[in-house]
Amino acid sequence: GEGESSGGGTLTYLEPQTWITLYPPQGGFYPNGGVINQITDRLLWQNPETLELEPWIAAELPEVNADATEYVFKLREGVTYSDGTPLDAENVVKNIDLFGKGDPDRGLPVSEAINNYDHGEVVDEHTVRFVFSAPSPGFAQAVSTINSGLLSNATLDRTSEEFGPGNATEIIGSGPFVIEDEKIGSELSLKTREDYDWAPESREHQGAARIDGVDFIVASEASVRVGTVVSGQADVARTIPAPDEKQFDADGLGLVAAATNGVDNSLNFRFGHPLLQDIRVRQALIAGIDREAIVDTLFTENYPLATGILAKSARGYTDTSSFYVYDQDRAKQLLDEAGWKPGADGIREKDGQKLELTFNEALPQPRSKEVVTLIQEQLAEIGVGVKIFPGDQVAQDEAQRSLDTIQVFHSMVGRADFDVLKSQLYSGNRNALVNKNPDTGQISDPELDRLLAAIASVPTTEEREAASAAAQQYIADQAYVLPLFEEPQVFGLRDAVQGFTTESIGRPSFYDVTLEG
Amino acid sequence: MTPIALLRRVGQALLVLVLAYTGAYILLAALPGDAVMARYGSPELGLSEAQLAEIRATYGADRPPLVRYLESIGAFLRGDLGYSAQSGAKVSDLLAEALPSSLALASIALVGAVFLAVVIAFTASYGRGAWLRRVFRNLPPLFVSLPVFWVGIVLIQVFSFKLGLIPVIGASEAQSLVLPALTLMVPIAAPIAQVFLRSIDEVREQPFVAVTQARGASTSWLLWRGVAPNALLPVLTMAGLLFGELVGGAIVTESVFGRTGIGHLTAQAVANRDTPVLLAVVVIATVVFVTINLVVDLLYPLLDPRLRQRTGGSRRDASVAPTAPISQEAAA
Amino acid sequence: MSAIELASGIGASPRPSGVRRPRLRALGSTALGLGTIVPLAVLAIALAWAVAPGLFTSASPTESVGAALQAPSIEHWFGTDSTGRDLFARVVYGASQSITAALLAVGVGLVFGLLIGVVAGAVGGLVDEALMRVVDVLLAIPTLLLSLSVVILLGFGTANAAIAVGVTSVAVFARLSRSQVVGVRASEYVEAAYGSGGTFFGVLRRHILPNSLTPVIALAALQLGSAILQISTLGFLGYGAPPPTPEWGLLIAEGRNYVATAWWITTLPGLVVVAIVLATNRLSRAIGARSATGGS
Amino acid sequence: MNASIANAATAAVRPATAPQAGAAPAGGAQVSGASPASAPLLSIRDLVVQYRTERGTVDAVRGVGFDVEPGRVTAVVGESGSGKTTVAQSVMGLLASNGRIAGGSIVLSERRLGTTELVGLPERRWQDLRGRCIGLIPQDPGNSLDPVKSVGRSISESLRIHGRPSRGEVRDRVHALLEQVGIDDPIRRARQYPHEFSGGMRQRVLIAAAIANNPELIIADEPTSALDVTVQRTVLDLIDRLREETGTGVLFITHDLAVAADRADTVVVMRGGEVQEEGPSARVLAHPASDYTRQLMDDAPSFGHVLVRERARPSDPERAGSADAGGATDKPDATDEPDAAGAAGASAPLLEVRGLRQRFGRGADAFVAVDDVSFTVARGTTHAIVGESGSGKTTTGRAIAGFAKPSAGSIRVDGSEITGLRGRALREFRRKTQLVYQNPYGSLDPRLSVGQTLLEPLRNFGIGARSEHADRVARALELVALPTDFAHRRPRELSGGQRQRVAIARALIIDPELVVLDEAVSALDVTVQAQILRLLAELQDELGLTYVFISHDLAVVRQISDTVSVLQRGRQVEHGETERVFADAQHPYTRRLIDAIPGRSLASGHWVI
Ligand SMILES: Nc1ncnc2c1ncn2[C@@H]1O[C@H](COP(=O)(O)OP(=O)(O)OP(=O)(O)O)[C@@H](O)[C@H]1O
Ligand SMILES: Nc1ncnc2c1ncn2[C@@H]1O[C@H](COP(=O)(O)OP(=O)(O)OP(=O)(O)O)[C@@H](O)[C@H]1O
Ligand SMILES: [Mg+2]
Ligand SMILES: [Mg+2]
Repeated sequence: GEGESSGGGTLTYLEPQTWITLYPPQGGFYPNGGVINQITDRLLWQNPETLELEPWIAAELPEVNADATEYVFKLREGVTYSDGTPLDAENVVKNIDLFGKGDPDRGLPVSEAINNYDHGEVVDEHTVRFVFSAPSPGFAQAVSTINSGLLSNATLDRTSEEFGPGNATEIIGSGPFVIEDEKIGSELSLKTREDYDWAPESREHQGAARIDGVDFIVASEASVRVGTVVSGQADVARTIPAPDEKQFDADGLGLVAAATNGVDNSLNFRFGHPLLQDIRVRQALIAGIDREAIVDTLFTENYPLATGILAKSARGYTDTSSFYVYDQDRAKQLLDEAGWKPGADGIREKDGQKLELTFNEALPQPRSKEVVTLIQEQLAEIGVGVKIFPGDQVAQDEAQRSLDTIQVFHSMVGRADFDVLKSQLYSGNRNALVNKNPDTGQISDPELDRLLAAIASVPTTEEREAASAAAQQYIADQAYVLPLFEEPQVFGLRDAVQGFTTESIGRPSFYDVTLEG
Repeated sequence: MTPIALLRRVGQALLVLVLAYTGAYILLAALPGDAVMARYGSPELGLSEAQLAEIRATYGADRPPLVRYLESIGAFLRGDLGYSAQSGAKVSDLLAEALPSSLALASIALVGAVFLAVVIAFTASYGRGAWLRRVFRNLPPLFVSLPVFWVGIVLIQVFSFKLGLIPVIGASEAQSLVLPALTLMVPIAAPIAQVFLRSIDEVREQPFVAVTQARGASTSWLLWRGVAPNALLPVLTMAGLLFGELVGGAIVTESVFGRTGIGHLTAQAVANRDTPVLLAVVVIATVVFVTINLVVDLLYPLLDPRLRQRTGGSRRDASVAPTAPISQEAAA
Repeated sequence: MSAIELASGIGASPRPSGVRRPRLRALGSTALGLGTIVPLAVLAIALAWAVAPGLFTSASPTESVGAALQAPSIEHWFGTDSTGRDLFARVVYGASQSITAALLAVGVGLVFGLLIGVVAGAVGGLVDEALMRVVDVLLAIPTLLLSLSVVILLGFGTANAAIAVGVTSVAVFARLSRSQVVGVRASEYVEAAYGSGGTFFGVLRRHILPNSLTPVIALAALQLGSAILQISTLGFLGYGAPPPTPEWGLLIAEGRNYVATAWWITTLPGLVVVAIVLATNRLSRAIGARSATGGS
Repeated sequence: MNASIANAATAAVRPATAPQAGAAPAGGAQVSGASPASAPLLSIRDLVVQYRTERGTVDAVRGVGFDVEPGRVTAVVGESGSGKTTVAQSVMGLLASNGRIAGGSIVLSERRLGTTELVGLPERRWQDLRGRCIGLIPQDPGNSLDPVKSVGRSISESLRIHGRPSRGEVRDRVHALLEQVGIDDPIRRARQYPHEFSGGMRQRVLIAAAIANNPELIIADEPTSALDVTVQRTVLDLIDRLREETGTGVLFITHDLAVAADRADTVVVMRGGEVQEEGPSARVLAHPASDYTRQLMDDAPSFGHVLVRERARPSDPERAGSADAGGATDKPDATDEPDAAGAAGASAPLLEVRGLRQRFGRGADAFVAVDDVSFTVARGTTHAIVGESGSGKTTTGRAIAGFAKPSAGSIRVDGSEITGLRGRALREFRRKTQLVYQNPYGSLDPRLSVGQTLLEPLRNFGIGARSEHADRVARALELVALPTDFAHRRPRELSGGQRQRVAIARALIIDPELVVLDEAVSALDVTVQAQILRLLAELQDELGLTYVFISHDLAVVRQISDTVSVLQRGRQVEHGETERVFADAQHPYTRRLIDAIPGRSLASGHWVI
């Protein structure tokens, strides 16, 4: 019902990892984003079902000029932060200025989602204008993501350290929940903000959240997360491993597999590396990998086989599934053609060099090591050697930047905008294909970069769609990427939890939730 | 202990502290990646090389390691533990959160482990029936080969999920300690039990035990008032060395049970190349380690009157006190 | 981790027999049958696995044989793992890796620990002080950090992980052997050996070392099990054996997520390790008892 | 306490045994106020005890039977391994876990409970009997007290086990007991720990603990073999008095015939698990019926002359140990010097100790173990060092053998100073001088076989060709009368006497000139002891060896040494020619030592047949 709240009980939510900062541009890290999503509002609301943008703190959709270099937002009135300060134009400009430019002096990085940002202007108390140095068609979507969660003025003055653990209760947003208590590294208590009254219009529920609050609890062991929910000690848990999903078939339990609406979980073949320069080798790898077998063995129906580089529900999705047909014979033939002959140990050789590739282990991705292990087994059959780069997260992050250490990069990105493709592959962003060699600065395939850049520089949706499709087609043609499956965020929950939703890339939202029984 | 001996010990402790600090610093620097990488390098942030370099410069991560090392020592001496490179949280806050919980866990686990070890050792040496004794004799090696995480998960599965006796989530402070303490007890009890068992084996062959028996002592009298007090010294030595075990076991235990604590902090700090946190942990660990061993040393003479007056055991004492020299030496 | 155990242990110092009370063990040795043969058999099987795994299983350790996470059955004794490989085959084929690694880990700890401990104990004085402070430092630095750094300095792989684990046990071995050496050094037969014209090294080699070793060896036997587990921790953090190499520790560690749904994945390989640790421990105890009674 | 009643009774009861103890008539009637004459306190019949071992069953005791009367002492004597301790353990119900009473009966006729068959008694009833009815005085005072318990607590243990007396009662009783066993200042002493007590005091503490509940039977298992004569005598007197005062029966186990002769009413001679001879001690010792008893008597230094060795001939000044001139000036009153001038003039002595001083510890803890000891030993003679436990004998011996650097003084061997030798020079010196340790067990590496142990000095000093080594080892074993095949045994497989012989062989194998023998025979039973003493004498005759012989047994010293130093608390109170010192001791301490030698009654013909 409208306006009423409270008396709904406190929900217990289990996270596998500890959050490390509440600075919104760093909300891409799931545990961070999971918290930020509860305590901040954004200018726009991206409907997770339709992925359409709708007004939220902005009273209406922005006015955008023709080349998408100027955005004007009208703000809703009467919105306040939980410390009582108003959410006004000046504050919004201050927010987006920080997110768009970052502040290295305070250790605050720029937001990945905002491109070509120049400056913001206060037009009047409730109107703001943002100006870009070049077209920035993704900006409207960018201000709908948690990376652009709005913060009070005082909060914006904080340094990177002051966004870290130990400061949670002082991070002030305008969202439906307020951080009330923090146990560093293990627990965060969120309390419902009673006077909250500016939910996006399309949400069926308005006013304050229906539950009293949420307890975020860190439980890194998967079996513990599963067991606590199954035994009724907790209400919701994130990241339910695929093999445990069947436990949630039981009465009173359920699963929510939230789509992440971005680049699928895929293998990026770094074509700059001598071993992968030949397209026939890349095609052979694709033909030699039985994606279906992998998904069947390791995952469930919540992990649909990828049919394109982007998820079906992602913006700009194009079906390129015909490129990913499993055909061992073809794979062998391609390798033969490329001059790779089986060696003594079964691994192919050419000019004394072995066809042996190093994969990374994508620690944040589900069962990455097992995925790569199965691929290792499959590729061995066509005479390709696979190694897995050893090491923990930091070591993996460091290694993946270089062509010499990682030749096949396993990863995914969730973000419900056309930009996501560019984000992942463009040489100036994540550079997943190492199109730009960080050591030499040389760009191997300028055409790819051009196609990707187009997605972020053409202003209209239709144009962007076309640009994205062109890029996807090109990538598929070139056999640069083998998408494996659409990666969901799988939440396990008790049936008593009703109204559990996620935002557009799978961060939980507790605003609508009610607890029964 | 004379003032000079005390000074000497403090000097040694300081030396160990400095060496451990430096060692930890060097080792951490040897791991791939650095703190900036750990914090900003994740692909999820999508930062480009240039942006990373900028942040690196802000944090001074591009300066020579020696300079940073010296600065960190300076800051430590001022009592400034700095900020976590990973999360930016105050190291002192992190410690304030982690220490009490770790101490509670460790001390309960230690007490429990000693109790368990005593039960094992006594049953293994004086239990009814050869069969029972044999089974208990094999418990310490069994415990050593049980993975800590396995013990933890099984305990949770059984006591919390299946039997519903103790909630894992939302438990009271006391409840939340039970299972982790039980888990941690296993790897700690094993070596204590083993040493205690061997020690009892040795003591019970001493003539005085037979003499006590000849005075009409019952088995329990013999055990508690005769054998046990004599068998305690090597156990005490063990306790001093067990410290590492306690921290190591805590890493896994705390992660299984989702507790904050020094073990968890250590693992995180290593994983994130979080030098300030790790150095603080090392300093605390070293201080505790040195203190424990000092306490152990001071306890020896309380437990064994033969060690009361002398500073160095004479050749002769070795034959009089078969259990003493080992403990003395190990503690030196 | 583990076991300084035996700190005072097994090599019970010979003692004049005032009141003669035979060891219980001597009694048990009439039952030498089971007490020694079973452990011997366990170790023999493990070694056979390591040497000729193909004789014990027809399945391949690195290829999927069917659905993942199957329960134990006649076909797959230990069931299948999370990628559908035969777990028993992986355990059998893992033997050579794991046993070598465990031996290597214990070997490193033993050799360097002994070296430090014996030099400290035998030379005494300042050298002793200095070495023992080094040992203190080794004990004070978190083992995780120590072993990770060692792995990274040496490069990845099982062997290096084993060495890293070995390094963490150096301190414990050093302390134990030092305390033993100090005790033995003070004994009259060592003095008598000098009296018979022995030189420092001669006496060290002929008398001090052999008489200090028993408890150290016993510790080593116990350490074998924890070494496998520790290597698994490194493996779990991504610093161990590269896939698809089967390695016991890793098998155990990777199965942790399935304790509730597929308990056998962790438990069965775990039991293999337990059996081997118990067996070595038993044997080392038997050896200890034997050499303590003069090895007649 | 019923001590006074018992005391009154015993004056009449006790038969004559030791003349110095009292003058009761010989062969007095066996009367006892406590139990009828027909029922002895303890009666052992046909006792068979077996031990299960790896090599099968060992019959340690085969059909042994004897009685212990109330108020009387029954002594069990016999060689090592003859089953004495096994019998005692059977009576206590404390056989080793592999031991089993295979036959016979042990009956205890006790005041309160009447007659009890002890064989097969359930453990609960045993716990009641032990410590209350039967008290045990164990063999080895060194290890028989709980080192971490105060002496008072050890004594009160049997009180606390049997009944729950109040704190005050316990304390009073402990103090009374300590006083009774002759320990001064019982209040302070009760709070001390065993390591703060001397061996004799510890033994007395054990006696106090054994009698705390006024047991009717005391089993004393070699209570004095580790003690020096003075302490030994105190302890034996104490047991005697106790018996007299309370009418307690005593089962007394010893290998020392002299002690048995002095103290026992009945003697049981055991060998190989069987009783060889049994009867009133007067009869058995005066007219031994079995050959074995006779041999025992012959081997006992107190009775027979073990040695067929010539005393140092006074006419030959080179062989006569001579007092040292320096020592004489230091302590003119302590020694009188028979022929100092003659000796000094004749030839340089092999060993010359001058002003030896050894301090242990530093600062306030410092303790002077040897204080200004001087003597000389001529080549080919034996010099004995005697004195009570802790008087500094071993310390002196170790300094002479080069194992300890004295704090002050000089030691010259063959004219060259040996204190402060290091490295090569020290090893060279050790070729000439060897030490046989007090404890043969500890001085043999348990891991090496006898052969390896004996080979070691040969190899180290490069003596003889490799091919000769085996021969030499065999010869050395022969020399100490051990079978050659013992070369393969390890120390654990040897009896105490055999170990001692190995240690001696190791010292002799390199043909040293000077051998320091530290209590080399004290731990052995008389037969073995005699064997070794004979061996040493022979070697001296053949090879001209020089011995420094450390002992607390004056009977032995008297027979084998030419000269003697008497140490008391680190000081040399008397020294000179052995005969002279024994005949005409100057220092009261020396006289006390000589008086305490057991068996004098028999040897000096006081024994009434
Ligand atoms: N626990 C045992 N197991 C096997 N044999 C034993 C055991 N105890 C004693 N024996 C053997 O039994 C025999 C008698 O031993 P016991 O200790 O009674 O001799 P003893 O007369 O007291 O000798 P000693 O004078 O050396 O004390 C010996 O041959 C000994 O080797
Ligand atoms: N290394 C040492 N450190 C300290 N005190 C010692 C040391 N060695 C001997 N003492 C002490 O010196 C004194 C003399 O000891 P020593 O061994 O020479 O006596 P002993 O005459 O041989 O006695 P016993 O007859 O008991 O063998 C004793 O009080 C002893 O405790
Ligand atoms: Mg005996
Ligand atoms: Mg001595």
